[in-house]
Amino acid sequence: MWYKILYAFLVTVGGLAYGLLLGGISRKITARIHGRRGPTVFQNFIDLIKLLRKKTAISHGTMFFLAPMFRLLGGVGVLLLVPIVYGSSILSNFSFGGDLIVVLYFMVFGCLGMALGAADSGHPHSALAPTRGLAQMAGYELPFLISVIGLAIAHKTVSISGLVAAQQGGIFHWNLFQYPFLSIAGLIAMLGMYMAYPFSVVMAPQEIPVGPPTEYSSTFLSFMFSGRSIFGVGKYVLFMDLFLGGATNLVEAFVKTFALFLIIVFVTNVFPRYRTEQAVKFFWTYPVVIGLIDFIRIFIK
Amino acid sequence: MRKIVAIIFLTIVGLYMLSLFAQIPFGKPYKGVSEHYVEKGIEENRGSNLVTSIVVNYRGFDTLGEVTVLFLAATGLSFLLFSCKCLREFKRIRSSLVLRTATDTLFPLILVFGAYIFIHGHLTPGGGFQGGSVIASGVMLLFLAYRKFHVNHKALSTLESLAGISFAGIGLLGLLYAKSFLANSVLPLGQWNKLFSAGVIPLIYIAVGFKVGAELSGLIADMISTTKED
Amino acid sequence: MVNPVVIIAITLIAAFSIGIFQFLGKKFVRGVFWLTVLFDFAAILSIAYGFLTKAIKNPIMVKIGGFPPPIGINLYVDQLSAYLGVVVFFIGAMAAYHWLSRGINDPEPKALVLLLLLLLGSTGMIFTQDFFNLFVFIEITSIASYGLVASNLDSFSLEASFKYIVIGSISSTFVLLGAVLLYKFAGSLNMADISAHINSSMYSGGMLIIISIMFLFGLLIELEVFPMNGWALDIYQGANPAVVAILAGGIVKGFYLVFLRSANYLKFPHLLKIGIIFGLSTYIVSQFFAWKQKDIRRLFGYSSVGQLGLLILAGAFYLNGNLHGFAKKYMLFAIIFFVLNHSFSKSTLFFLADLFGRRRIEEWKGVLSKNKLFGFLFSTSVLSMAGAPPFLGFWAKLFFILAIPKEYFYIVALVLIGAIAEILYYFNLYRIISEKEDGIFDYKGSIVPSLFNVFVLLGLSAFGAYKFFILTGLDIQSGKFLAFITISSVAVFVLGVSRLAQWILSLGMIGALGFHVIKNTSLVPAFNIQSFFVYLVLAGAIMFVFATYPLSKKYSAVFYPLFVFTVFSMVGISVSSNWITLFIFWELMSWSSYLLINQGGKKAAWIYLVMSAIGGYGMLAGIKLLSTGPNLIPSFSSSSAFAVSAWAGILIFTAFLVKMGTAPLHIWARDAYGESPDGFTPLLSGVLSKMGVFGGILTIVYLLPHLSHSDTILYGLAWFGALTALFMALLAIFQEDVKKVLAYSSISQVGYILIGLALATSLGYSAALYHTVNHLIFKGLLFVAAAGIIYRTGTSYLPEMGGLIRRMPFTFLAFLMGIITLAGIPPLSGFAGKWLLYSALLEKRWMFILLIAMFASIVAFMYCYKLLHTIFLGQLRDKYRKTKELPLPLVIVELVLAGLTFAVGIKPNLILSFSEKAIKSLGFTSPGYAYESAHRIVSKFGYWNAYFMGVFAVGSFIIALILFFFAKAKIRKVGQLDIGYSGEVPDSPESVHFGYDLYAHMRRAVRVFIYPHVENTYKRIYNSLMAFVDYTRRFYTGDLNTYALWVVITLSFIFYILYKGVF
Amino acid sequence: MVFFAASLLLIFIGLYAALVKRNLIKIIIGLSIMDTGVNMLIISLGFVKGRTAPIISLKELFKKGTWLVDVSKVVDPLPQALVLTAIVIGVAVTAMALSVVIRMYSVKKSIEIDDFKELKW
Repeated sequence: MWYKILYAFLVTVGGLAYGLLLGGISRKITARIHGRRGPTVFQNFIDLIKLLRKKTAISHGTMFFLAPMFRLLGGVGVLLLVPIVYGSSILSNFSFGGDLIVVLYFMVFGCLGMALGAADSGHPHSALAPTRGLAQMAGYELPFLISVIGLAIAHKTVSISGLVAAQQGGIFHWNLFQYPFLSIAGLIAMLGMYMAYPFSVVMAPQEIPVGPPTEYSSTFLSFMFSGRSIFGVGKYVLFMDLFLGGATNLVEAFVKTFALFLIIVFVTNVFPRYRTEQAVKFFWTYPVVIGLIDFIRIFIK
Repeated sequence: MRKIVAIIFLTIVGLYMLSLFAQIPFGKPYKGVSEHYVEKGIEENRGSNLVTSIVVNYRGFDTLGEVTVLFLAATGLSFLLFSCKCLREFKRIRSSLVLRTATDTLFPLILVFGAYIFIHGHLTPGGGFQGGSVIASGVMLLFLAYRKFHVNHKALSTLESLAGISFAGIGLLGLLYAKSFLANSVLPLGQWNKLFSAGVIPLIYIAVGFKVGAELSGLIADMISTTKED
Repeated sequence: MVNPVVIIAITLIAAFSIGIFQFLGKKFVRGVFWLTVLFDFAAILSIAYGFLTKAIKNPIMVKIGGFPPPIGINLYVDQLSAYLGVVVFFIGAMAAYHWLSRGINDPEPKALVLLLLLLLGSTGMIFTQDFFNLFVFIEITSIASYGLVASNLDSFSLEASFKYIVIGSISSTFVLLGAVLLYKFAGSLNMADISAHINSSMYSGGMLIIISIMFLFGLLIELEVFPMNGWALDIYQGANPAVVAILAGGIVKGFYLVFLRSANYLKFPHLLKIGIIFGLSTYIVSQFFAWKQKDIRRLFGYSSVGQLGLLILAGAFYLNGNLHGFAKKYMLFAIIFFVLNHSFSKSTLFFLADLFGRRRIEEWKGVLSKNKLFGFLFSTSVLSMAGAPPFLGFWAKLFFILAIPKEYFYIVALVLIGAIAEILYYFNLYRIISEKEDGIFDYKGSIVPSLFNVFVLLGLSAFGAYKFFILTGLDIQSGKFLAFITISSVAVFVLGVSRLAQWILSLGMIGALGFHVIKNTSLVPAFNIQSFFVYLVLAGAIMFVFATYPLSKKYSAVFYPLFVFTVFSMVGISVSSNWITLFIFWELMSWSSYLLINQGGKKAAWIYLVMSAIGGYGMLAGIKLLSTGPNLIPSFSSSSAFAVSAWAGILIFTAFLVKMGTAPLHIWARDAYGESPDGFTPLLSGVLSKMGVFGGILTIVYLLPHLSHSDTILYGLAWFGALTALFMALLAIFQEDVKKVLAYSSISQVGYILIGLALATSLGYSAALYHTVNHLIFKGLLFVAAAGIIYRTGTSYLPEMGGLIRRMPFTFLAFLMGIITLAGIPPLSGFAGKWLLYSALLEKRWMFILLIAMFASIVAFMYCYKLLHTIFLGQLRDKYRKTKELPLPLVIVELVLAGLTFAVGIKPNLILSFSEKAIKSLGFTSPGYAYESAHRIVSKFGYWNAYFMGVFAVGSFIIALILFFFAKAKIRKVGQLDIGYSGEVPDSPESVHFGYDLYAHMRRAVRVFIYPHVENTYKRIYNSLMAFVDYTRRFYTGDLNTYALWVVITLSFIFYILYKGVF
Repeated sequence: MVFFAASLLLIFIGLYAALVKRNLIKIIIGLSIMDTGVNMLIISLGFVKGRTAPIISLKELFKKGTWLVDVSKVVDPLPQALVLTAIVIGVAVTAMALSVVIRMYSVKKSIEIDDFKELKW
């Protein structure tokens, strides 16, 4: 058991590094598309270290103080509850702790913590962002749930490892090809989940200076920052397990998650931003209709 | 419109009732309890007037109720009109000499006639109600003839009460003596076709006569003038 | 025993003698009057007592004039007429006392004579056995009433009196004609003799039927049946209420008895038809016409007329409805109880209406709070009139419904609809009366008669309950429990001299019952589904009652008694063994909780009551459908012995759906939760709505398998549950009142429970039961916290709050845990319920319902965040800077509950071990999931390790915290307004607090879904019904000619339907 | 039969007045007419052709040697007794009605129904 904790720690650190790297890559690609040089891909590492080294932190209250922990905990939890490599007892991490339903609900844990902490600062914008985020969540969760439930019923399991196992045996056993419409719905939902353009109204960097983190600085911010990175990686892994057949080794896992990452980066750089209700309406129409095609197919089977 | 609807529905109801009466034979002999009343009426009551036997004895309870109804009407009337100023507006005009003279002559006769009717209620046609009404008509004549005439309400009321109490009291005596309310066994039945016969029937009718006379006079008096008495 | 004729003779002599006594002074007259009334009352009472104790076995027969019956007149006093005589004289005496205390207009002796003769007439009417004598007594009664009705001598009473005279004359003409023609037909006037002459084959001849119709029609007019009762309503409205009290409370009942007796003697074969047509139409029409009444007396009048219609219906069934055995007995008691209930409560209501003197209902506003005694009398009478348990009216209605043969189910349905209409207008009135208003309350006259009446009514109610449990042979345990409930809540009221004493008493009583339940296995034999709910109720109740003390200062003295009553009746529901006891306790719960809610929002309480009535009477109708044959009371297990229509299940389920707040029956919930007293809301949400769950389980387990279409019903229920869960969550987002948010959240959560029930698998039940307990924990917590916050801040309006975390840290901690549980986020207890439910849904492949349920829980996050943010986070307002942490009892309850969520979250067995036993008692072998290891729960689809999740979450939280300190950050606390807001520092908390309409953007996306369609539909239905009623009640034009015309039209109608000889 | 029809006609004339007339006094008159009709009807129900009044003043009406009266010679006395009661009751009702009308007149100075339609709906 104890060695699992050790591995879990390593996975967390690895996940953090990978997450920070992906963030850097994203910034670089965006800059290049804009025709800028952009920061180095290691900029996020630099930022993190810089923040960690700052000595004085400002607190607005208990919740403000606890929020970064919640955030980090949420990120780490999701990463660790999702099996990264199929069949590996080590890299399946703590996925024995719960099935997909557990993961889905645990994902909210970190967001809730962050939202509360931000709101405790008394800054109106920091409450505005969570409300937008929650509204958008209600938007993207519908197609996402359609695909999750569809897959669960189709494969008769909600265990993530079970879902991965069901996709083994060649590329065409991937859910992406077995249930393409469910997968498309799920992937569109993923765009929303990452709050990237066109669904970036939650963070809305222009109007409300980067949302909840506005009031945070130094160590607090570093925790939130790392939590967010780990969380991102965890979600990539989850989507990989759900739609891309999981991974049998670490390299495959890197490749597949990077592919998902690329999708998001490119979509982000192409589209303008939706308003909240537009985003919600979008999620409730196109991906839902697409997802329902497979959903009904499974339902009547 | 209302008239037409009324006529239509009255016709419908009327047709149904006509269809009923078409089935009832007219003028044909009767059966049932009346046979008993007719056949045994004299034997059981010794009163020549069978109607009186029924009214006072066989169905004396009805009559008690009837007296009550009249009493009720008188009470109700004086209750409703007690403080009514509405009637005082009407002035009684002075009557003619003819009327006054005739009244003077007739009033005692009317009184006597009324008394005769209720005293002989068990022998001849008529009875307490009829006699009482006749007496009341005499009182009405007085009202018509004399502008300032008015009755003594206290006396009337006392008379009325005493008469009523004696009726019910005779009934209770029956309960006491014959174990049956209003039973005709307090006094001996006596001889048929005699004044002092038929047990308590004449007594009851006398009481009824007084009561009806007093009540109807009171009614007339109430209607004509409702001035307080003091 | 006194010879009945003596009563009549003495009364007559007294009446006559008043003519003399009036000259001696009023005192003498009054003395004579009271002596006579007392004598009569004592005499009739002695006869009635003789009948009651079986000292007199046969009806008393009194010959008058010494002649045997067909020759002479005779009196015939049986049990019923003796009892009725007692009632008539009692009400008469009370009314006389009342009138004297108000002052009778001169000449008083005459009025007393009229009163005496009125009583005499009605006594004679019910005693006599001779048709013509009956006519005489009817006339005595009528003429006395003519005079008394006019006694106010104003235009109203004179008009009423004249109408009465004209219609009464027509009526008595028909009675007279009928009597004489009966003599012509049968040669006798004696009822028994005529009856001996008649057999039902004579009715084909045409003669007898027309005669009987004429006679009975005359009586029907006096019975105020529908198309020809305008005069009666005018009397109720216009006449002196003291007189009306006698008329409605006594005299009309005499006419009723006479009508039934005559019809019985005449062997009238069409009584049932007449009874159904006229009784039912009178009942329904008057219950609906009463809705639009502005005059309180006329409203009572409509109610009286309606009750009379019900009585006619009951009487017709009793005599002519082919009832046998139990049913006949039940119907007899229904009639007796209806009569008693109506006499005592309606006369009280008229007395009170007279005492206060105001006619228009608006002028009655606030009466209840201004004079407590007056309010108590009024409430008791109204409750009994509307058929609230445990008052007499309830038992009457129950007997009536049970006795009606099943093939007349439409009558049951219509009567229950009428009863709902009755509740609707009575409690609309009650709503106005119980509203708070300042001002002086004064009344003229004595309240003693009303007090006497209500006292008798209460005694009779106890008798009614006793009789009901004895006669129906239901488990006496329940009857005793009912008595226990009543006594204990009265004890709380009487012994509780202060709120503190009441609080301690309530705690003690609930605790004692809990102790009793645990120690004594007679109430709860083995741990099963029933004991599950008993423990649930008691545990919840003791916690919530504990929390109420700080809040109780502003509550009225009936708060704790009603609280105890509600709690105990829920225990009663849980231990009931058959559908009828379940219904009885269900109604007890509904009514007592209505009264509690009425302490807060009046209109909300009214809607709650009406919806409860719809549910409750729906359940009764369903139970009626279940009962067949001689076994009139279906027990839970016996309901499996036969197949019944699906409607039985659906109707019974309605009651539970209403309490669960399932859409579209949810419209009461928002305001009832939101405006009920804060101390009661936790119970309402945490426990009371769970009674619907209990009933639902019973129905689904015991009843549904035997119904046709049971699968469809279950699937439909699941859909209702899912849609409720979703739409209520959506609606909750946009509420701006803390309790209303929680209200919508509650019914949304109960929607999940309903889905669990509808699954009807063991896993589904596990989910439902787990969530039932869990919802009690967290919603109780949230409502208790909300109550405390409202207590401290004085507002329940969310945008007014904010930043309270600084003042109430413990509450915030508890509230946060409650919210996390509500949102279903691991590691707290909320997640287990979600996981179980989703697993169960997956197992059953109900994909769409699963989708909606999961999606609803996502939507729920929005209001969860909203609650936390607007109450505790953001900017603290200046006015709350000195606000303290909640009072200690509240904090204790919060923290206990918060601790529970954590404990259960890590170790769900704490609840699951109970629910497993309960599920096994329902006949399932396994709870639907398995333990793979000590903490790892496995279903067919997935797995989940609560203990690990808990340890993991807490452990990594601690690690993160350590890491954080390891980073050696130096933390500096800054001021509340010290934020980087658009480059400026704001100067007031209000200007930067984001608390109003948090989800304006979301509203734009879901506008169509949150539009109050359902509520508006209800409103539209109600309004259009109102408009319809308002238009149709113009039927009573007030025109005497029209009234008389309707009499003739009705007669021709009766002729037409009963006799085909002419047309 | 004619008696029946005539009395019925009287009853219905009286009823018609109650249904149609707008004057209170006329309605009372109608009620009185109705009463009269009923009374006539009752009396005619008791009539038997060719018999004597039920007042036994002659010895020959008795059965021989007894006090028993020969039923075949006397009309039905009961309806007459009933009518006596009915008449008095009719009078009482009329008196009551009239006094109420007097009062009504004093309140509104009118005896038209249209002025007495305050109680309605």
